[in-house]
Amino acid sequence: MTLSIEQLRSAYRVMKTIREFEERLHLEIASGEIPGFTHLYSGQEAVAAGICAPLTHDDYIASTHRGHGHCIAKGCDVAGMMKEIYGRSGGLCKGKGGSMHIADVTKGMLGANAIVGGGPPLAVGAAIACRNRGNKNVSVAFGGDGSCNQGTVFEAMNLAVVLKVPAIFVFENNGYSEHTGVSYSVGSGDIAARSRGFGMPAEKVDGSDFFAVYEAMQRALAHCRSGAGPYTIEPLTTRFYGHFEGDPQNYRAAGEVATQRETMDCLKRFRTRVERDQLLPLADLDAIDTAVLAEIDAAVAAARAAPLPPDSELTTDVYIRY
Amino acid sequence: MTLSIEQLRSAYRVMKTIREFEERLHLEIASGEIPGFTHLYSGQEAVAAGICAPLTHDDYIASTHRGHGHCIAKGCDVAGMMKEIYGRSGGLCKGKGGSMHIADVTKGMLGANAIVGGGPPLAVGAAIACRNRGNKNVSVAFGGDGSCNQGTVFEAMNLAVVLKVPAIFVFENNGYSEHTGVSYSVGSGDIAARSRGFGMPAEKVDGSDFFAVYEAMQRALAHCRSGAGPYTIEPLTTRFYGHFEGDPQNYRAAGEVATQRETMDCLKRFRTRVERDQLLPLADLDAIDTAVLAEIDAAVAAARAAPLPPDSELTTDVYIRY
Amino acid sequence: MPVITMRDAINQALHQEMERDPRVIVLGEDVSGGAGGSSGQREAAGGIFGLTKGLHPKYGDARVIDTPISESAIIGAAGGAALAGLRPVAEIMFADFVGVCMDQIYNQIAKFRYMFGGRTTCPVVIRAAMGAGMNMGAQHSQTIYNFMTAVPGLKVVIPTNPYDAKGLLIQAIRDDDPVMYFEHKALYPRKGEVPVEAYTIPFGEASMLREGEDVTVVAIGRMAVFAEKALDAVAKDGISCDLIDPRTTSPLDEETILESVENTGRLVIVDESPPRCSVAHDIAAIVASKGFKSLRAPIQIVTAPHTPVPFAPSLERAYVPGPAKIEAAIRAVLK
Amino acid sequence: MPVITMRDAINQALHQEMERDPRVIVLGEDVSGGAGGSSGQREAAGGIFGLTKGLHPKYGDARVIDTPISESAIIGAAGGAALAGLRPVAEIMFADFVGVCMDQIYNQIAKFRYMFGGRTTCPVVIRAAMGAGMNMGAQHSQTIYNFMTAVPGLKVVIPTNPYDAKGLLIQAIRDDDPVMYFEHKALYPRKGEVPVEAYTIPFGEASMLREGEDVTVVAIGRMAVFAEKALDAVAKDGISCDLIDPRTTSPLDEETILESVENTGRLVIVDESPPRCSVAHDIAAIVASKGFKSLRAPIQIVTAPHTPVPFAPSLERAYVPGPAKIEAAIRAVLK
Ligand SMILES: Cc1ncc(C[n+]2csc(CCOP(=O)(O)OP(=O)(O)O)c2C)c(N)n1
Ligand SMILES: Cc1ncc(C[n+]2csc(CCOP(=O)(O)OP(=O)(O)O)c2C)c(N)n1
Ligand SMILES: [Mg+2]
Ligand SMILES: [Mg+2]
Repeated sequence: MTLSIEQLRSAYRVMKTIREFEERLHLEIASGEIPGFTHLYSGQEAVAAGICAPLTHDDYIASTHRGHGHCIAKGCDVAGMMKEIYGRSGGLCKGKGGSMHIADVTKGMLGANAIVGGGPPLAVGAAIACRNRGNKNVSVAFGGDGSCNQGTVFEAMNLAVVLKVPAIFVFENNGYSEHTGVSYSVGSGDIAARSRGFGMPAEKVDGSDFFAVYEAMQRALAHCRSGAGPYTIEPLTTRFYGHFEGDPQNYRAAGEVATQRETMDCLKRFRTRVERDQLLPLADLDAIDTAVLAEIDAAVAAARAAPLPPDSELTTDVYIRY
Repeated sequence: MTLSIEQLRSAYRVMKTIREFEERLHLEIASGEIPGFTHLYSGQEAVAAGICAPLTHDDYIASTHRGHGHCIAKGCDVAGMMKEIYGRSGGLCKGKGGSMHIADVTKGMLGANAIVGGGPPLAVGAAIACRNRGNKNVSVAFGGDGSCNQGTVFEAMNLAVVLKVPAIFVFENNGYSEHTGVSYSVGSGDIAARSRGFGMPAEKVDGSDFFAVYEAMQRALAHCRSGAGPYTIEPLTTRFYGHFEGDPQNYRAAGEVATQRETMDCLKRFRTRVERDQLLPLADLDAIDTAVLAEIDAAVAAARAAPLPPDSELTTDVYIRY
Repeated sequence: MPVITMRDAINQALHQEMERDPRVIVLGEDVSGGAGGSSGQREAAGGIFGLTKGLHPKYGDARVIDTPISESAIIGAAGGAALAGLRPVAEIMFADFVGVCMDQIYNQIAKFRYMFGGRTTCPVVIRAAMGAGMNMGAQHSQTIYNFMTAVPGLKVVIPTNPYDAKGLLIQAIRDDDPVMYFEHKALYPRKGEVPVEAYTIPFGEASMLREGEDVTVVAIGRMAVFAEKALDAVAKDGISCDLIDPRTTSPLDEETILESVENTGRLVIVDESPPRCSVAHDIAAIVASKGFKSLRAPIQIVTAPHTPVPFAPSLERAYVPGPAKIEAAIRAVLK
Repeated sequence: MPVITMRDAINQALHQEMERDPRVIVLGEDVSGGAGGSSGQREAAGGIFGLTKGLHPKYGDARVIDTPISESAIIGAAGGAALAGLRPVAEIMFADFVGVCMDQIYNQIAKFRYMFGGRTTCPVVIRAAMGAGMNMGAQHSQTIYNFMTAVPGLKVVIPTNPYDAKGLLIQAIRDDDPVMYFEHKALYPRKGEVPVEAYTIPFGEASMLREGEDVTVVAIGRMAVFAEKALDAVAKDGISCDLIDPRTTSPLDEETILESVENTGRLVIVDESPPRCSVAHDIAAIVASKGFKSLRAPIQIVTAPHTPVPFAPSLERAYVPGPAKIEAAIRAVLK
């Protein structure tokens, strides 16, 4: 592996930013300040970070209902995201989208998506554009273990194989779709094998290990850029919170999350690895921790200070005439 | 194999009836007498016959746009079908359905379907009913090589595995979906393997050989009846005519159909096998040939003689009030 | 009579019908919940909004079926099970999701009876939570009952209170035609008197929530609740209105609407959907063609704007027609 | 000016736009055809109705994309490609098939611009063959433009002649919003004069096919053709009508309709769809609210019945509104 110091710092910063963004939202939601309902990405940070690390703004991602991590990893403005989640003016979507619809196409971020399975067909479309530009860029479809039972996702996979487009399907297997375990909802029990059935290489990877995800992504990129078509990565991961905020999670064994917070915390594991292999001075990580907390504080303060969108915004950004 | 003489006669009669039904339609359509557009099953008869031979009226099938063969094999009234295709009173659906919507639920025939991929979810639903009655009966989803790229079909397969219902997916691989070859439209090139990816056993079978299809169906039935869930059969077959009547078929190599009519004609192959293994006196087959021709003649005559449905039928069989 | 929420009224109807008729099954995502979970606890959910609570413990996996996220398979399976003799009640978690299973609804189950020449019926009920008002964004807040009202062969039910919710759901389950049953999320906690025993409310019979002289107000779904507030407001100025809740938009009780307009000569229609090809426009057209002679003023139509549902609380408030807009329309129609 | 069919006019528009703008791609089932076939011949189809003929030989696999039977992936891919800077023209072979890809149409591409705060557009054109009249049965004969007209964010085009077909399609491709472009199967062979060069027709401008005094007739799609016959018939009795073809139902040219009704005081609307939540009812509602003062008679609405499209020729003939029914409505509105 050949991650530069800058890349390592940046990877950690992305993961830490996601973590603190979500931890802070967890608190703010409990305080009742945030409208709607929100799905937190805590626990899965290494996936977004590892997949997006090698991408530029000319690469695309299509995201899910649990999209904050993908947005941050793909370079969306954190304050703009926070304002969006608060439903305020100055939000990335002017407050019209909300948590489940954050997008920034200028960054190659094609949108979170509140329809499970909505994103992968879109990602394949962007991959057609990449193919026609010579397979230098790629398009990533994020999805969960539950999402991959939606017919649209299978269609997208087959179409990507047929058209040999540089699409990377990332099925984040966090064990649950809402209140249902993956061993129930995926009949075969094996998401990656299903992708192989569609005719593309697929691998499972430790989704709490940034380095493992990053390496898998390197293999995926090499495959896609060679013009050989799509690739699947199935990161095995977990979510530290409920499906949405307020979920009592009685489908999970007592202590499951506590254990996973010990063993599957990508930040801890990154720090351990960095320390063991002396990749960076730990002080660098500490400095990032401090900077990130300040950034999140500032984002929340900016969101709170931002006004709600004026009623006049209701009928803009859409063709309207009647 | 343990097919009784009665079963053998019946199998041949089913195949011959389908063949003559379709050959006759081919002529009648050319003469302009039949409204709409029609997809002929000629060439695939052994599939419908082999799959449906062991089924009773308490077993279910969901069919496709190319449904005449399935209907006949499942015991639909041939004269009623013919009237339906002519759009006449007395048709199985009173003339309201047409070729692509022939159904007879009393026979366990849940309908031809003009939406590619429409049938398999329905078949899984009927399989739930079968499961709840103890897995004695089964439910068959027919589909083509093209249909199995429709998301609904994948969803149906996964759901059947999850619920462990006695559903049998029969993907009749006749090499083409409309003007496109299966090697293009199925990215992996392997339909049966895709089913395996979903977690069910799947086998390819010679779809021009009644005996081979029948035996595969026995294995599928044993699997389903044991409560182990769904099964896939992929019969390799061909269609002797175009996608619909009028298709110039310039996507097929010159002579392809002529060769296949020699090598892949299930009637010829059945007759050869019967002769070789002395399963039946050939005179029995000849007698069936004669009887079938008479039956088709009678069906066409009845259809021609039947009146068009009266306008008063337009607004019956549907809730209507405004 | 016990006073219960609309949520409980719907749950009660499901319990009573499953008890009465062993052919009734329930299927959908997390209608029980907990399958495959590490705690081993089933019925971790009982429906994401709690509507199917208590069913799985009583009727088990055979009749209360958790599914993967595969709406086409859910609706198709419901349709196939219905053809095979069961009476499925399928849940689409949010009505907005009909987009991923529309074919099974509109081309399959809605058409079987007619396409098959009346020789079969397809008694499926599809329950779906709908509506704006809780900042769920553009893909979780729509009403979309106009799509369904447009489809021949489907019946469309929109209850606005616990009593109607129970009686209409039991009717839906016993009905031989497929029924779309829309539950407004904001009305789940709404309370009202509900008889303990099972009862049905026939489809196509509007409910006259208020009687008056001056204006006919037709309000769909949650709009009926807001219309009551508007009626209270104008009552202070001596304006009295008929307030009609159609309860089912297909079949639609045209007679009640037309009769009322005959008396009042003035019509206000209130609908949470965007205007184009809405149920509001549909009813307006029916009156403009069949009740034209009664009309003494332009029909006032109050709908959401022709936009997706915005997320921001300020914008969503401006989006959903509220009592003030309804009141303004009532005053306008009297001008 | 050359006289060509509507089929050729559409084909010409596709050729000219692909030539002009390298970002334009075409995708769908058998838009070329022949991929994977044993003869090796590509463009075995050029679209099942021949609308995309000649494109694949010129622009190849990169820009003329045959797809498996996966409509959700087709529309989704078109949407994603549009976000990534292309201008896709997707083909849904029969409009009826929107059921299997409705989500991508109504929740995704239609909503992006608004949901994303106007920071992106999604310039997708979806072409689809629609309509009854050739005995294709209930799942291959629907119009369904009312579903699409109902969706904020989508534009809806329904050409009725070759000239409009070409100009509206070019406008659709150049438009930054997603456009549903409906082609009536029965109109493909319809002939008319079409300029050789590229031109656009703005959306939201109805075309006044005839001008008259007594009645305003608004006719959608193929109904405009039948309405001309009806107008010929009543002309013999000295009845003269405005005949308005809206050309686009979203945006809808309300002004032209309202102005005409102001002159005539009488309105007949003709629509091939079933009545409930139809475009016919939609237009009637608009006039009943905004043009009520002009109306001197009940609006006459001519639609198909509230049934699926029947297969039998006799029944389908009775289903589709024809010149006789339109004529009767014109006479009735004058009573
Ligand atoms: C079409 C559709 N069906 C159902 C839902 C409701 N829903 C939202 S998230 C979710 C579970 C998704 O599970 P998974 O894909 O594993 O993602 P995770 O939540 O674990 O990140 C469901 C059922 C939806 N949004 N869209
Ligand atoms: C949803 C949908 N998309 C497209 C079509 C048009 N269509 C009808 S049959 C067909 C090809 C089907 O191919 P296959 O499944 O192999 O069946 P075969 O015709 O070979 O029997 C297509 C594309 C359709 N009827 N429904
Ligand atoms: Mg998950
Ligand atoms: Mg085929």
